[in-house]
Amino acid sequence: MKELEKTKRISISAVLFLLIVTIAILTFEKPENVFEKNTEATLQEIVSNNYILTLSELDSKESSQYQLIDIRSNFEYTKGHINDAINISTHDILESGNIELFDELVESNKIAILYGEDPNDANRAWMLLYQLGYENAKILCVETNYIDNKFQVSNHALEKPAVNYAQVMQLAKSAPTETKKAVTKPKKPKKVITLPKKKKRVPEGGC
Amino acid sequence: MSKKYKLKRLLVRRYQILAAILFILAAGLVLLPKYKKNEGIAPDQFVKNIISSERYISTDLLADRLVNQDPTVLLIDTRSEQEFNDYALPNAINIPLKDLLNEDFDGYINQDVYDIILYSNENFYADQAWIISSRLGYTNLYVLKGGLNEWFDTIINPKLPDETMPQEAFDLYSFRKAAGMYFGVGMVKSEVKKVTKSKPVKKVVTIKKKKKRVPEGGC
Amino acid sequence: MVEKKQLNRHVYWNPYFGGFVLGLLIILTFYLTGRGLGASGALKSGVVTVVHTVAPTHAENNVYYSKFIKEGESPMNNWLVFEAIGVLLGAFLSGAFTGRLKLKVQHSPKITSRRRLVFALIGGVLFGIGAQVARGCTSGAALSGMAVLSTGGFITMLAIFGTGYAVAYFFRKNWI
Amino acid sequence: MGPLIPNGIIPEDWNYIIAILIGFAFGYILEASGFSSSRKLAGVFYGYDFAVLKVFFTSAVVAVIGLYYMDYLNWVDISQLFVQPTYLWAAIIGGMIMGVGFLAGGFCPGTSLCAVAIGKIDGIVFTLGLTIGIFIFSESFSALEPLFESSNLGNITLVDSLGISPYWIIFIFTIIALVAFYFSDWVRSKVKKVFY
Repeated sequence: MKELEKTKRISISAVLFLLIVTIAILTFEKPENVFEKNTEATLQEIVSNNYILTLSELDSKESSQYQLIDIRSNFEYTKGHINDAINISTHDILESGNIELFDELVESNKIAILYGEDPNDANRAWMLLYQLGYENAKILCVETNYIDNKFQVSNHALEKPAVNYAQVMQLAKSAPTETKKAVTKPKKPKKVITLPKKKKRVPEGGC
Repeated sequence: MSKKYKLKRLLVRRYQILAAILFILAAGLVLLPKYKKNEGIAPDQFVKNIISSERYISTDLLADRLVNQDPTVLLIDTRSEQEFNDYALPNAINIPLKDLLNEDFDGYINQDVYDIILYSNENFYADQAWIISSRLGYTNLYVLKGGLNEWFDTIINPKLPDETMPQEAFDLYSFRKAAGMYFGVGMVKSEVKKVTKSKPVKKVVTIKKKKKRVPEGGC
Repeated sequence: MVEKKQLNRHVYWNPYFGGFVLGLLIILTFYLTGRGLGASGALKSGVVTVVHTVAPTHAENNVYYSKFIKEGESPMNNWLVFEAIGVLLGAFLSGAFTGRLKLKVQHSPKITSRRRLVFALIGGVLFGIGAQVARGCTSGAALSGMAVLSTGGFITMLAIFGTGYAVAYFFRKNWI
Repeated sequence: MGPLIPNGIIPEDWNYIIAILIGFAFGYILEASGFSSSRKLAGVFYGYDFAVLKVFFTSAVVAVIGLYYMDYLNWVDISQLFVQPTYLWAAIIGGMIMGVGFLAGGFCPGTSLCAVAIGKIDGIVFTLGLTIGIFIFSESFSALEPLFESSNLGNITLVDSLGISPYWIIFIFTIIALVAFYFSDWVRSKVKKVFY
């Protein structure tokens, strides 16, 4: 009889194990949207800069090749938008209807051209789409604003320094303004930054 | 009798049954439909993060923190090395966007001690760096709203407000003016060169990281 | 003879059951801490502590000791040391429940206690050196390593058991 | 999502308490499975008791299957788990030394601790030997360093070395284990019984 008890113990535990795994598998839902690209690949794409379109480049394309997408809010969109553009705000990209639309664009070989208030605005939507695996998305490098309540699109010089910083600083230094009182603060102590290890520490040695 | 007989039969077979269970579980792993794993956070959370404007810090706020020598601020310049050498904010560290995921810099962006403030000429590159880091779940990262352009517009060359403007505008102006002086406007003495600054700092981190892993190897 | 056989069979857990529970424990360990089990690491911490206390400069000059000496922190302040304390407690309790607590030397009837102890010491020394060279013992490198499919774990396991079978013949008198 | 402590879900302060609890369970299981008896351990090499092989393989198979299921279900991230770095020659030579040590001493470090706990004098002597061995190794480290540091392959797994899907490796591994169980029972039925 002792033998029997033991059999029970091991069999029951094994069956329980099987049961837990089965239930877990059955209740498991696959995540709906999954990033296709890892951060490394995304970073490389970002640096390559070939996801940016200017207005003139847009003009040289035929309208059957692309679909303009306004990623601003619906409110802004109704106030004014580029002709032929459809509205999908960044917030709603993940909704299934919109994802399907992007899938269709991939199938029909069209470029999804995103624009927003400025390239920075469109960049968020673009980064989301690119990481989801939509390589056909591009950013239209424009600013949109209203002049006399009229919708205006203008080219935007991306990441261009507005002034020559070093020069301006040089000039600013040599042309003392007003009083020079508390400004005698020449050498700041070199800030030595020692970073303690991040909290997500690597699990260490086994044995 | 039959009950006992059944049990006995089960007893004889018990190891076969257990073996079968193990086999099924292992086969299950092979047969389960595979799906691609997310690296970092899930897309829905990602969208929430990128839409939120909490990550932006205004130039005024940054200037205030720098003037008060807030020890928790760490500036990171995401522009190229050349641009960084030309001009950079005081005490900034240069991590060009393309090297963001470089292991040497991991200690900087993946930490929870400093408030890391990313900047570039505008906030386009800085924002991209932020978005990538946010996908990896890194925290305490901020973006300088408007970048250096905004910095020069507001802190270095603040505009004199119109007389019709409220008092606050004038207060802001005088703060900016003072801050501008702090950052070098009207200073005759040459400022400390920043170029050499980043180098020794970098080393501190890499050495630390290496030291941390090795000793645990042995048994 | 028959009685003894009965004893053999019922004293311990069914090995499959023991293995199953141990497997679950390894899963739990990895799930909680991201690392595997270990044993000899605790003894290493002990050795480092003793050497560091007796001869601090010597310990700091030695490349190997100095790896484990951290400023202001005792080498005993280590995950594995705490785990080893737990092992001692757990084994003691299990032994107490089943009445196996007894101060004795276990050996084959063919050899003397003395011989058994001498061999145990030799085996211990060899195992100590081997565990350091391979960066892990049977539990740390082989068992935990196999759970995460570590190549090193499999190699270590194969090396231990392969050599074990190869030399088993020479030690047969000790065991059979 | 696990592992819980490295991801900061359970605070670091709990680490040592968890260590003691896990160690407790580890010791209990080892002792209850009979690993505090050196003759039982050595039995695997002479075919009269395969408890070591059975426990060892069962636990490894259960652990690896369980971990990969948890990974599949997104409960734990396999890539975050610590993988022992592979130093090819150090592992082989160290393993060989350990193999001889195992046969001579009849314990491995984990089981010797169990033996100490229940008062086996041979276990105590073995543990003493272990510390001496570690001491000898550390003192002669400069001579052994080339071996210790050579042929570092990094923290690799079989997936990297063999280049096939981990699921297939697990499947094959499970089958090997099942065959080994069957084989061990067969061997045991052929070998002269030893009682201890």
